[in-house]
Amino acid sequence: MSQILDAYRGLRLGDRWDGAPTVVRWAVMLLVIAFAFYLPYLNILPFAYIRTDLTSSGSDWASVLFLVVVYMIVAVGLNVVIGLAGLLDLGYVGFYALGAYSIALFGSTNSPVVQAMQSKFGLSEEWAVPFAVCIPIAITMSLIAGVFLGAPTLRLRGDYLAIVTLGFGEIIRITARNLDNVTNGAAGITQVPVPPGPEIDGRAFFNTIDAERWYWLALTILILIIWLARRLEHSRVGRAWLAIREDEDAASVMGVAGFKFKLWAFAIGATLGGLAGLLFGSKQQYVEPNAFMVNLSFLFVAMVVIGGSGNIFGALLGAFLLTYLPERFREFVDWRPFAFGVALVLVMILRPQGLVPSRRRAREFEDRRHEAEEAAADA
Amino acid sequence: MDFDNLINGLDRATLDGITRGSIYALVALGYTMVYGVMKLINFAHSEVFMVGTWTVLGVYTVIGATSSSGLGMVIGATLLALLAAMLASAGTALAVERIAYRPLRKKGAPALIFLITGIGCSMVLVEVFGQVLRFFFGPPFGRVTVNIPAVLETKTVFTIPGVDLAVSNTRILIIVGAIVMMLALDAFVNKSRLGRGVRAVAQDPDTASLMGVNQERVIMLVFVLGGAMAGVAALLYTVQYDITKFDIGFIIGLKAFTAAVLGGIGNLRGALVGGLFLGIVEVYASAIWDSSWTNVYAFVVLVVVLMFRPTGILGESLGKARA
Amino acid sequence: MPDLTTPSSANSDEAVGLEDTSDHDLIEIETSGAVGETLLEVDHVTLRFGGVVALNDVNFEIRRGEILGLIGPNGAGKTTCFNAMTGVYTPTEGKIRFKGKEIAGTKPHKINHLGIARTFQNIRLFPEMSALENVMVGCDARHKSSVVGVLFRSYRVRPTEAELPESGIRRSLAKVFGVSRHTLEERAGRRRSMELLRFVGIADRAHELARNLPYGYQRRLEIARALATEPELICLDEPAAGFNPAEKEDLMGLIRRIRDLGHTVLVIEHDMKLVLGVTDRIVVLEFGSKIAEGTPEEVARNPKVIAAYLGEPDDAA
Amino acid sequence: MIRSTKTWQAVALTAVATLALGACGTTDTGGGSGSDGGDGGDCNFKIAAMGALSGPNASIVVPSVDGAELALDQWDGGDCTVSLERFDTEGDPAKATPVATQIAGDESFIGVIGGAFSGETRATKTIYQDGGIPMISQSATATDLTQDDPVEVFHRLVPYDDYQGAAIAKYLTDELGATKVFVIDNSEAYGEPLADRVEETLGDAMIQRDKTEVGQTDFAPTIAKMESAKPDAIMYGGYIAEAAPLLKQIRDAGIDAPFIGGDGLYGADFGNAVGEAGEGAIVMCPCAPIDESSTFASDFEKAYGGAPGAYAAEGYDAMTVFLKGLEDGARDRAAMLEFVNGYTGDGLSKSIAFDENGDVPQDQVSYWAYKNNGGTLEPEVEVKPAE
Repeated sequence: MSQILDAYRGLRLGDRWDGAPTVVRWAVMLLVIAFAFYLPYLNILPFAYIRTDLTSSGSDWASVLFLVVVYMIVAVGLNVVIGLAGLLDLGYVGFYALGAYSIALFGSTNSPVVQAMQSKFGLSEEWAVPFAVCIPIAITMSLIAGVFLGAPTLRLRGDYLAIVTLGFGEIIRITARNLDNVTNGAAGITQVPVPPGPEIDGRAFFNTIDAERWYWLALTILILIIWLARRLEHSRVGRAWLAIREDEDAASVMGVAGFKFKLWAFAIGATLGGLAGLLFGSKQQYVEPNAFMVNLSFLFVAMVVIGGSGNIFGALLGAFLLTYLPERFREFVDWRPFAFGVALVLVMILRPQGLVPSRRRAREFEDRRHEAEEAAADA
Repeated sequence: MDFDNLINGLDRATLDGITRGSIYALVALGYTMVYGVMKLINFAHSEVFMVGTWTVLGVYTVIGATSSSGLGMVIGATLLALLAAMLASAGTALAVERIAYRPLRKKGAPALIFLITGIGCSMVLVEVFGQVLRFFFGPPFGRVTVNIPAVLETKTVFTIPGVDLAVSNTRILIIVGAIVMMLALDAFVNKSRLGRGVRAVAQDPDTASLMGVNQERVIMLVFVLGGAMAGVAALLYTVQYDITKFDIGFIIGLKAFTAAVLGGIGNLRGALVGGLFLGIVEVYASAIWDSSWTNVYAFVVLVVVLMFRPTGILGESLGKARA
Repeated sequence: MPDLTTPSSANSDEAVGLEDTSDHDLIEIETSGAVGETLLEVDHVTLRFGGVVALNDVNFEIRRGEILGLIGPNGAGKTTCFNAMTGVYTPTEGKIRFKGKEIAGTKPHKINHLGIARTFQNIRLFPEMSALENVMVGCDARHKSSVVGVLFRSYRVRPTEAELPESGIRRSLAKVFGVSRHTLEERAGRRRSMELLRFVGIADRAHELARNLPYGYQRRLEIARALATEPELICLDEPAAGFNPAEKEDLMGLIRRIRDLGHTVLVIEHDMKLVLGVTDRIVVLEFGSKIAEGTPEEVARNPKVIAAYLGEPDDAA
Repeated sequence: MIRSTKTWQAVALTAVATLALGACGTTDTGGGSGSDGGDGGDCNFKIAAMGALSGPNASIVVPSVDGAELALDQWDGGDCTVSLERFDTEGDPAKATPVATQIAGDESFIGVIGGAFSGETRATKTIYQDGGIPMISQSATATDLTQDDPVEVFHRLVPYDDYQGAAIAKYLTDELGATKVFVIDNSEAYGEPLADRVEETLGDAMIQRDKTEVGQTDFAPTIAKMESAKPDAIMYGGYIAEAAPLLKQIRDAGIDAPFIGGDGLYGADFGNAVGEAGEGAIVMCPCAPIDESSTFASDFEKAYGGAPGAYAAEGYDAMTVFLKGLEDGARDRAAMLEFVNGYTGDGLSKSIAFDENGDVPQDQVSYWAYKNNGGTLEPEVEVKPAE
């Protein structure tokens, strides 16, 4: 395994990519994107072995792909918070839940909020906030939550931030579970709306059977988000985050408004988390508090770190592996969590910098390793 | 909201809170010591506690102790279970350190990586009891709740006059046990030579190693001590609640970590104060409202405390435990 | 004393060589007042830590366009005074005013935005960023693009002729839709940063990580980064520490050229030779109190100063 | 030099891998939604069982799927080949949706047994509705599944929570003669509505209500409330994991009022978890003790090495309905759905028929109180809530 990795590292793909002409880069990018869109129909050997529905008790390939992409959105968002700004957020599931609940609370006729609006304004029982309006609502709610949580806590040191954010995730879940007359409590909200679209074969365009349409929708959003995230990374904002991570005091003296940029990182992360939650809730058409347990936050952090914190593509790979592998190996039912734990420990010990670290992080890591070795030699 | 309920039962609620908090505090010690020395949240510590509870069950089963055992057997079984739980938990903690943390330390990995291996280790330990051992040995291992024989039967020992509050033998054991262990640990860290090493590393690892303190030894020591305290907590827990389960560590660990931060992480006395404070707050709030919001109370209190005292009630630093 | 206008080492040859072709318009700053007026005023400042008096009724001013030296033996309170000026400490008594506005209690990044930049005695660069990126962080302090603007290129500006792209389609597009402020700022920031690196003489290693640069380059990089924030007042904290005599000579030239760009310079140093050679005026501190103030000649003749420095003959060479 | 070696290694490895995999040929892997089955007179079908087959709640689900498998094994089949496919959801709705989409998209599935829990059923029943595939649930009891937004494909063999709540309340008042009942729930989708319904039916006979959490082990605040309320019976809506420490703490506090729980406590591991403190505890379940004359219990024990656990008989019945449908000539989902909708017949657990919402008629359902005696649940008395 490591041999293969070393061999590929020897190719210096990153540098070659940077050196390649623009035309080549565009062509490769378009090919990759086209292949991603084609994935649900993947049927060429040997690649088709990656499908999850090959065994009789497998799960729907397109649905799995959809979930993978939703978690990729989460990973890109969390990578902004953890990888770029260096803030440890263990309550990311809270934002994910907020996004899902926003669309459910405002878009479902089953939600007490919508029912209250119906009776208050004398609307018909079929009425609910239209899907298109739910999107800004969900984004705003997560954004506000991000700022609300960040404002008092971002001044705390790293490890304190971890426990406080973890608490936030729990608070969101428990509140959703206990506020029966707002969120339907533990029973959850059904009939969460789906995006509008033309009817095909007597079914809505975004229905529960044709999961590949959901996958394409999510993939389009993901590509858009990656594009935007890279804009941020290569701007004064990205530089500010890096500077804060490296030396917050020096950055501040150089005019970097540390708190402001950290809050932005938090808010951006929150928004992406909310957006992912919205997609999840809408596809699921059902939202319930138990889908947002703390463990999910840990899973999200693991995605970012395993892939290589600070690198968008690392985060994407992490999200893919941690979502896909358990689905691919469903037949090992009860052994999956155990294998997951073992893999987490092994991968991190063998490759602490992540599978695809950002080049900057890889160097940083090399330096630290030398320092550690020197320190050990001194002692 | 039912404030009358709290006010009428304040004595009882306080005692309940102290009982709950004592266990939090003992587990919190493990978090706080490791943090003090390594600036690391040991996420696998909750499972160190869980292993302890299973060890207690194992000891009772092997020597055949039940609730109808005689006094000699009860004392013997309890002491043996205590010893075994301390050993097993300390051993688990040490194993976690060896497997998940030491290789990373050698490579100088950033703190985030330790967190992930900690979470990974925690999953592995949970699954060892939930799946692996069940696969090889069958019940009682597995994902169900398991009853642990109530070897030490709960009896009212005395009643506090005036408030008419019955105090049972198990409560006395928990509270006294927790406080004695805390005092012993505090004395060890502050008075002994090894303890001085711990404090030195906590204050300044570089200087400490220049002064000839073996940092690796100190790290092993804090894992062993923290593990042993979790073992004590495990025995006290089984005495009070009589059950174990493969994932029982998670919530206790979460609360204990919260308690450690509340009191001031890295500070031994902070763990005690934080644990008791958290236990009492939870019970009081549950008396006024109900238990379905327990975690919300805990975290809201945490945020409020951190806003006014950003480093916890007693402040950080194992090194300054004397203060 | 060598002729300071003729740099002697390899480094500054290069710097001068580049200087000829460089575009000072890019890095000159606009000042908002006349040369000679008071820029920063330390008004009877006393600073106590518990029972210790770190600064005792210190009183002086920095005038626009000058190079002021702040000297004193070790422990005289130079750095404390410096920290009070940059917002790290709030004076127990007295006021510190910058352009007539009190700055005590202002957050460090706000002070930077007011127009004060500094370097650090023990170099504090962003080690994992390239030299160029380090300077760009400084440039960013003056940039206005918001997160939203960066994401959506939403703030458009009409470009000047010079800012228009050369090629056909892009040029027409830019004429119709304007150019996003972010793009312009990024482009300008990059050019300015390169120019500043050239100005301090380290442009040849612009793309190397800051941590891998040699010591002298790191010191210069810090200065470039501070200059990038377009400060009206730049404070150099022992910029010559660890330099050999030739490098000190270069530094003196650099400091003068910084002033020529329109900056006011405050130098903290205990190397008397450097301070006497480059400054217009000098303030001398000892044990937290000001013991002298005046031109280099006056200060050099001041018996109190000579007495204070007798303990350190090496520095007073 | 080193670099070029590495390049070579990478190229070689890639090439070898491609060749090795490519050599496997380019035949269709069968990936994608299978389109076999359903054609002509072929009778080659699959039936899916979906539920928590792993995880902490598996003990409530696995026996019912075993029961279904037993029914299939005992079926002679004629010219039909039917297999049962087990789909694990861990009881998590998020994990259940890809499973449901897979089942609904694969036409060779003609029926679904499940979902076992209400949450996953809520999340997947629209998927099955879109796929037109009939479902028969052995244990999903949430009221809204059939009452608030029913779908045509969904049927269940158990009565919904409202009736169970009423039955528990009736047991409390009629059998125990309780007038001061302390009601506790676990704040979850199962326990809370059940306790709500008990509260509603009890009316003044309920003295106090308290909420707890899943995962909680210290119930001191609840016990304190109980001590001051002095109830003559205690009802708990929740699962075994929390019932065990709760019971122990109730008894430790010297409260010896009868303790009663819903079918969330009905499981083979109940006695083992609660220990001595659980002696005499009552578990109410809409599951009748299996007829002594039937060979089901012995057959089940022979096949799976244990007494039939929770909902084993319902699982058996669900499978039987589908198999009867095949015997009747149903060869596609629409026909099967029609058959199930109109089915009447005697089952192991009750005599089966479905009303227009997919529920079994009330008069067919029997509630039984089981008493924990030395670690096993023994049937005590039948309770009829509707009277």
